[in-house]
This record gives sequence, C-alpha cells and structure tokens, in this order.
Amino acid sequence: MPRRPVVKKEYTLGERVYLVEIAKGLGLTWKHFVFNIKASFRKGPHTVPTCWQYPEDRREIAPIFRGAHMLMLNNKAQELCVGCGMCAKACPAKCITVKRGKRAEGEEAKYAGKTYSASFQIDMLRCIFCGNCESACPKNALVLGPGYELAEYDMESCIYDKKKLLANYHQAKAEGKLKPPKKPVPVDAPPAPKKPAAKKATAAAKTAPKKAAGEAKTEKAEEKSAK
Amino acid sequence: MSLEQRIKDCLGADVVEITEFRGDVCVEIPKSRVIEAMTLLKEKAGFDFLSDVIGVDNMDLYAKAKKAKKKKKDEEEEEPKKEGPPPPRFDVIYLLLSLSRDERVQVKVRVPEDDMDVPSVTGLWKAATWPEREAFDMYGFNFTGHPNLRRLLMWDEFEDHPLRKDYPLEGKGEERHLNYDTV
Amino acid sequence: MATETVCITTGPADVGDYVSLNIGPIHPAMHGTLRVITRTDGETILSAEPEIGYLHRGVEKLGENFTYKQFLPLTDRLNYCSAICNNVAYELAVEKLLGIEVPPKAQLVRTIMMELARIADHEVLVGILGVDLGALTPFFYLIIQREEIYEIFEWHHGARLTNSMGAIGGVEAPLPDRFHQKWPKMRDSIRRANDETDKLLTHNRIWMDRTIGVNAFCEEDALNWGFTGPMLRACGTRRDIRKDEPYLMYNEFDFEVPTGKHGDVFDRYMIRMLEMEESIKIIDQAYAMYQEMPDDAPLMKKVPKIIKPPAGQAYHAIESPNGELGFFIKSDGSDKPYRIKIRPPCYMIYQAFEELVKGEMISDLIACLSSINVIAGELDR
Amino acid sequence: MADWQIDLIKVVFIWVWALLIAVVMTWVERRASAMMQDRLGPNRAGPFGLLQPLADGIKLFTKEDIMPEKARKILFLLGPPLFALPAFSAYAVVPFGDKIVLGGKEIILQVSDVNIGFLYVLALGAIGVYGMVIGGWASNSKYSILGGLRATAQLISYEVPMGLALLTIVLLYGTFSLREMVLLQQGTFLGFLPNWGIFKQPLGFIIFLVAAYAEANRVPFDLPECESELVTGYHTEYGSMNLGLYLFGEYVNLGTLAAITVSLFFGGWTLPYVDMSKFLGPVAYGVASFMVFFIKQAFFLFLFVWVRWTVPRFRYDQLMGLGWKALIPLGLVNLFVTALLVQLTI
Repeated sequence: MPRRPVVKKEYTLGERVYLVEIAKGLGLTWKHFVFNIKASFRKGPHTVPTCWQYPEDRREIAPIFRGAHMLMLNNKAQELCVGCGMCAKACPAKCITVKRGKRAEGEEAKYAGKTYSASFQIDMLRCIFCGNCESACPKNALVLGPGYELAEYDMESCIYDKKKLLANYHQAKAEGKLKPPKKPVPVDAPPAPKKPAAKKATAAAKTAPKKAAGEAKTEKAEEKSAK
Repeated sequence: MSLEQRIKDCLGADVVEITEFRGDVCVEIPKSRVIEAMTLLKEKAGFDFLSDVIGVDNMDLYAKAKKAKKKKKDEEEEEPKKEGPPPPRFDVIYLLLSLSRDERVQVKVRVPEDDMDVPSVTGLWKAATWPEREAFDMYGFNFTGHPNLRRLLMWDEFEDHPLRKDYPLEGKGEERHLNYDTV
Repeated sequence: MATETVCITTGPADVGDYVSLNIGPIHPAMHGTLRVITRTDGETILSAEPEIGYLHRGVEKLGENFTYKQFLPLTDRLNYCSAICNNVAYELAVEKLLGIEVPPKAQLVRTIMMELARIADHEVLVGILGVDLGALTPFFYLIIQREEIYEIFEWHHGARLTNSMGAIGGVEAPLPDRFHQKWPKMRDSIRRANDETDKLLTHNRIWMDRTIGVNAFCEEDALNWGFTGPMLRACGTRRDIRKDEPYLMYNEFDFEVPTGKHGDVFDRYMIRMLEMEESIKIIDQAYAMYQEMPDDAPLMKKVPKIIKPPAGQAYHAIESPNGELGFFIKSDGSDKPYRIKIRPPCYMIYQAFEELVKGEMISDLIACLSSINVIAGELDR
Repeated sequence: MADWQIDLIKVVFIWVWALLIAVVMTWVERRASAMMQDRLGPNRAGPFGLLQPLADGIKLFTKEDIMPEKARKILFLLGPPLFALPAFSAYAVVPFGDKIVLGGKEIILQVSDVNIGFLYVLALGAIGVYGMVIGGWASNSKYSILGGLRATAQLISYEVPMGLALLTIVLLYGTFSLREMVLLQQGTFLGFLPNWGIFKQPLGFIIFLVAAYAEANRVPFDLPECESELVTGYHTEYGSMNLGLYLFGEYVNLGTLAAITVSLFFGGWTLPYVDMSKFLGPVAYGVASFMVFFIKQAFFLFLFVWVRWTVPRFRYDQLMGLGWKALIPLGLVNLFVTALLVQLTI
C-alpha cells in the first residue's frame, strides 16, 4: 500500500471564498480580450500574438533554415555536385541515392567537377532534415533550403529527383533566400600534429584529445586570471 | 581515500575487477553475490540511488577480438592454440549513485548465455522494476525474484530478444496481431 | 525529513465490484501514446497499470548501427519538448568517451540554449497541466513564449523542434543575432507570461484544491523509485545535477534549486514555475560571460572527421528539464557505438505511476500524468 | 388576428430567437475565447467568421451518423432530443419584453404568462438531466456512463441550492409568475439603487449563478463532459446531428439560464431610473423593452464564456462538496434570514 504524506491545506480568506481570485483572473482575461480586439482591427500581418494567417502571411524564415533540399550551382551556373556520395553515407535515414557519372566532352559548361551526379534522389518521406548531408558535402553542393511546403498528392512526387532539387535552387534564388556563405567555425585545434597520413585514427584520437583537454584547462585558467 | 579503494574495502573478496575509464569506476562482482554486494554498497558505501540497469551483449566484441587475434596469428603464425571456456556473453551493469557524495559507480555482473538467471535488485531499489523488465525484454535475462517479469516495450507474444547482437536490425518479420474480442 | 504519512487503503483490486477502465492509447489527456489500464471503484482508482511501448522505435538498436554523428539527430526524437538537452547530453557523453572538453565559448552557447530549452519545456508542461485541469487560457500565454524561444533556435541552427544542435566537439555557430536583439525583451515577456499564469492559477482555490495534496509522495519512496528532477525536488530532496555534479560551466553560475515539501502536483507545478526564473538568471549570467569573450574565440574542438572513441564505457548524466537524463555509451573502438543506453528521466518516474495514483480519483490520474511530464518519445525510445 | 395566431407567432419567434442565440453563441464562444487567449479564432467563413456556425451545421448534418454496435438503439436516439427540447421549452415562460401594441391589440411579450412559470422552469431543468443520463447509458461506453453518472449527481445536487436561492426570491416578491416578478422590480431600492433582485438578494444571486453554471455544465462545472478526463463524457459516442443537438441544447440552456437570471435579479426588460413607456410610442416601447432585455441577457451569455476561459475545473468530489457543504447551508441561512426580514417588514 502506498504511503502518502499528509498535506494540510492552509488557505487565506481570499483564497477560501473562490470569488476574489476568480475576479482577478477575469480581470486578466478581460485585459487580453480588449487588447486583442483592438489588435485584430489593426492592419497588417500578425496582429494578434499567436496567429499568423498562414497562406497570406508568412513567418520570416531564418536564412539557415533546414527545409527542402536543393542542389547548388556556382556563379557560372555549373552544377557543383560531383556525385561522391558522401551525403548518402552520412544520412541517418538512408534516404539519399546518388549515382556518379563522368563528365563527357562538351559538358564543361554544365558541371563544375570532372564527375557529376548522374542521378540524385532524395526520399523526402524518410528525410528527417537533420542537416548531416549538408555538413558532409565536400563541395557545399547539397544544401537544405528555405522551402517548407512539402505536401504532395502522391508518393512518387515525394521522391525528389535532380530536376526538382535544381528547381528548388532556382526558386530560392529568385526569392533571394539562398543561404549566406557559411562562416568557418573557429576551431580550437591542437598545434597541427604532423603525422604521416594518420592511418590509425584511433591512435590519433587517443593522443590528441588528452592534449586538447589540457589546453582547454589552461585556457580556462587564463580567462579567469584575465577577469 | 580513493573511490576504488573504498569500494574494495567495502566489498572485500566480492570484487573481481575494478576498472576506471574517464573517471567512471566500474566494479565487477560475481553473479552469485549480487544481492549481498549491492546491499553492502547501498548501506555501507552510501550508494543509495539506482540510476539504471543496463544489459550488454558482448558477442560481437568477442568475435572481433577473435578475428583480430586470428589476423595477428596469421601474420605471426607462432602463437600456440589456447582455447579456454568462452567468456560470458552478457553483462548487466548497474549504475549506482551516492546522493551524499555525488559519486557514481558502475557495477558489472557477467552473465553466461546458458545461465541467464540474475538475482533481482528490486528488493533493494524499486527503481529497478522497469529497467530489469526492459533488460529481460531486450536480452532475456531472467531476474529471479522480480515481482512482475514481463515484456515491457515489445508485445507479450514476441519471442526474440531484439537488442541481442544476433538479432537483425530489420527484425525477423514479426508482426503484432491484436486479437480483439469480437463477440 | 520526517513528514506525517498515511497509508492509502483501497479495496482489493482483484475481487468484488470494480470497473476496469482503459485510458489510452487514444485519449485526449494521454500525452502521445500512453496507456493506463485502471480498475476503478466509482471514480476511485484501485489499480493502475501503465502499459508502454506504443512508440518503441528501437532507438538503442539503431544507435548500434549508426555512426556517432548519425545518432545525434535521433536524440531529438526522444524528448521533443526539449530536444537540445538531449543533443547536448549525447554530445557530452561522447565527448567524455573521447576525453575532450569543448571550448568555453561553446559551453556557454550550449548552456544558454539548454536553459532556453528548459524554459520551453517547463512552459509546455505548465500549460498542459492547466489544459488537463480545465484551464486552457494559460497554455496560450505560455506557448507564445515558447514560440519566441523556438525562433531563436531556428536562427541558431535552422530547426525549431528537432534541433540537432551542435556537433560532437562543440557548436557550429555562435549565438545568433536574433538572440542579441531579442533576449532583453524576451526575458520580460517570459516573466510576464509566468506572472499571468500565476495570477490565473496559483491562488485560485479551484486550482489549489485540484493540486494541493494530490499524488503527494514521500521522499524515501521517491528516492527508492529513482525519481529525479522536479519530481524529486518536489518531495523535498535538494538534488540538481547542475549543482551536485556540475557539467559545462554550471559551477560558475549562481542559481537556486527550489524544493517542495510534499511532492504533490502543486509542488511540482510551483517548482517548475520557479525554475523558469532560475533559468532566466542562468542565461543572464552566461550571456554576460559570453559577451566578454572575443569574437573569434573557438567554438569547436578539433575532432577527427570519423569519430572513433577508444574502447571503454562511460555514463554521463545531465539535468534535463524532467530530471536526470543519462547516456551510457560503450565503445569498442570502431566508428559505431557498441551499446547506447538512454536513461530517460520520466521512465523511472512513470514506473511508480500505480503508487502515485492509487486511491485517488480519475481526475487526479490525469493531473498526475501531466505533472510527471511523461514524454512517450523518451519513455519508449 | 386571433389569439391562437398571435400565440403561434410568438412561439415561432421565441423558437427562432433561442436557436439564433445558440447559433451565434457558438461563434461568440470561439471568437471571444480566441481573443482572450491571444488568438484570432475562426475568421474565414463570412465576415468576421460569422458564417462559421452555418459551416459547422452543414458539417454536422453531412457526417455519418454512427451508432455503437451494442448501444440501446431507441434510447440512444432518444437522448439528444430529450436534452435539447426541455431547454427550448423553458423559453416559453420567459418574459422577453413588456408589451407591444400591434393593430390596436395589446400583446404581451411572453409566450404564456403561467402563474407557476417559475416551477415550470425548475421542472424542465430537471428533465434535461434525462437527456444526458440516457445518452450516456445507452451508448454502452464507460466514459459515457461515467459522464452520465456525473451529470446526474451534479444536476440533482445543484438543483437544491438553485431552488433555495429561488425560494428567497419567491418570498420577496410573493409570486411564482416571472412576469409579475419583473414588474415588481421597477422603481428604486433604498432610494438610490435600482429595485433589482441582486441588490435585495446578493447572496441569493451568487448561489443562483453558481448553481446555474453547474446546471449548464459550464467550466468550472463541466464534469459530465470534461474533455481531458472522459474524452467528452456523455456524448462521446455521438456523431452527426445527434451530437449537434447536444451542443445546441447546451447553448439553448445557457440562453434560458441567462434569461431567467435577468428576469429574477436584473429587472428583466426594465431600465433603472427611467420609465421607457412614458416617452416611447407603443410599438417602439415594445421593441425597446425587448432590446433592453436582450442586452442584459447577452451580458450574462458573455459572462458564461468569459468565466469558462478563465478558471480551471473542479474535481467531482470537490464539486459535490461545494454544493452540499457550502451552497446548501448558505442557501438555507439566506432563506431563513430573508424569511425573517420579510416577516418583520410586512
């Protein structure tokens, strides 16, 4: 049998008679009521705090929003993707399939690299928008764009092919919603350990982190002394 | 006195091995002495809070070690063949916490595949109720003395133990058929 | 602390006249896919057996087949109310396994984001508790603030709910401009929303009757059942991993750990209300420290591209909004974790559900469930 | 026009009026609650979303009418009308205006001035319970039956304080007819206050109002259908227009209760300090008195909405406690004191 602590209810008189606190609450909701009535007659989107009248008014999307994928082109309108398949490897949902193709003669204007992606498919029904593919891409060719209206009528159109991915890019470009170029993240690296192409990554991981940890500590100490 | 030393003092001969990795102390105790050792840890060493009970299947680990050994052997072709009894396949790890000292310790029990009985610690901590059920569900440990050892996450008719390493990721095609009373 | 206790006596649950009432998995008050099979005598609960597993996705099994980086997005799907706390908990566990400590600026960014997530989580909880007890209005006042917080998340790492924030070794971006612009205003609006909720609920006798003394729980029982977080603090134990086993830079902040007395729904509610205030304090301090740092201070620790921690096992726990959230990772030296075990806070609490609600009424069962903040995602994994 | 024709017109008018109030109330409830919660509410159907109730009605009519397999078929179908009809019928004795002169005929703005109108209202309120109980029981669902049980206990319990509060009014005015009660509320009380029931019976008013909330199943007393616990209580298994009848019936009930509150405690169609009949023509006076009544009623309807979105909900035992331990003793004390005062002053 469970035990239960005995709780003594100690109410003040105001609390005991219900009505005082309820009146206070009524006052509060009335305040909101009047405020929102006034606000709802104002012009413009988003007059009432919670509501966006969706198809007409849209929220501002962050420039780094992780939405529908797009395949990027460079300034010369060449495809950046080289079809290496790193994104497919990094994807936790396993929703990307890439086929690599070799650039033929006369296609230089179309593709930036020597190879390109002959086919590129993303299954948007499986995608979880984590952004791993974007960070894995060595050429910054695959980017999660600003598109968030992903509803389709049939399953086939949920599998984005290259055409759709490029169309996404063009749309985002037309709307001026392309991501600003990524700023490099300042990395706290140990003074480049010169190792001949570390084959044994485990060994590197074993030695490097210890050094790093030590460094972090000294840094912290420095910071404290600076204060 | 270091944590390891204190645990050694507390458990005495029950300690099979104490390892330390990244500040996490892991003490291995024999399976037959689980209740006694846990009681000692709870009452004498002050580890009064059970965080979790974790099952681990070491099958792949051993397979890997064997493979590595074999590789080595192939290279060297010298080592004499020495095959003892296979090491116990499963581990049960209890995560204990001392609220007064804010220390954590992992208590490891090795469980061979042919003898899956593990004494249940639900008598010491009720917190072990569901974690033990889950470990039974996922690995098939038989926690003796558990008040209600049924499957927790998988359905009751499920036969396998999905977190074992020999269970495929995609499953074996089991499907749950609910039998509704249609009278 | 010796509190006066009474034994709850109910009729036997297996004989005599009772009605077995199946609550969930499809029920408006069952957050997600929970199911409780109750036996009731009138409205009094004789027994309540929670059944879980409806949202079991095998996250731990998946984790064994994913690389360390690939597992990060899955942690979002555990506690979707405060995904960032899950992300950071996982990152910290892997970093512990790797033996690295991230740069202080990254730690501050993580701290600020985590505390924002904590506020968001508590706001949802308090709002939902109100909804389940019949007061819908405070929910909306609170949810607006959560939206503001989500906007900051969006501007920091591009997603609102399933954040996947940061990476192993640090964070990808400094605090966004939105945070700099919005924080002073947001702080006030969060406080105002909390005040309004307080005004609508706390001293209202209906609310007090519904919450004070409901599901009260003893401290010893709570510890025995493995309670952590606000649920344990409501019972009177002053335990907060941020204070007791500080991770990140929590030992440098000055904040209080509010505790309750009886462990009833009211105490849990009040503790969460007070913790939001403490979180605001922490963010203020962390932000002040953050601003002192140079712009080009490192945000990432150099980690190899393929993360291969050395063989070994480590457990790291953080104080998530609901309690101790721990990741136990066993590594065999390869690029995939050998075993990942998640210790979700509500899992341990929910197993004591029968003890919590026995002898109370159906309405209290709903109140209890909301006040625990059971998240099916992390419960079933 | 013959008398029966006039009566028929009045019946139709009151029927349409009650329905209109119910329909508009669904809109008001949604919009007003939205405004209190920093939302906008339905604003797409028609201007300001005013056609939303119509859209809802069409939706309800076109939905499939599902009957649970093991339900008691006849009772299941009987439940909703049994709930909605008494609510409509109670309007019959509500005096919604003074009188209007049309075609040289003086018409009283009340369907029928029954001299026990007051008891009629109470009796019909009690019948409404059957709609919920039968609906809850016939659906053969545990949630429904719990809702039905709660409804029975709650409504029967709160009828007592309501009756007690109304008894004091009867003592005060010495009549059972609602129309006469309204007429007695003209003039002033203590020289400066309007001669309204609320000023003579403040405690009685509070008791009556609380009991009215409980009778109407509104938050904080919406236990029979409390959404988070019992799904939707007694009408969990209903769909289509059967559900619609329950929902409409509830709003009609609100309208009735608001109208009775106004008639008993707020002077009905009369204005304080001003006698409209003196400077308005006979037709204009009729319309004006109706408007005054309607505005007062609208305020109470809004109060129902306003309170609903402010307070949490009671627990079942607390609700009973409030009824039996607080309201009934208070009502009794109030009754005795009033009786004493009436006895002393007359």
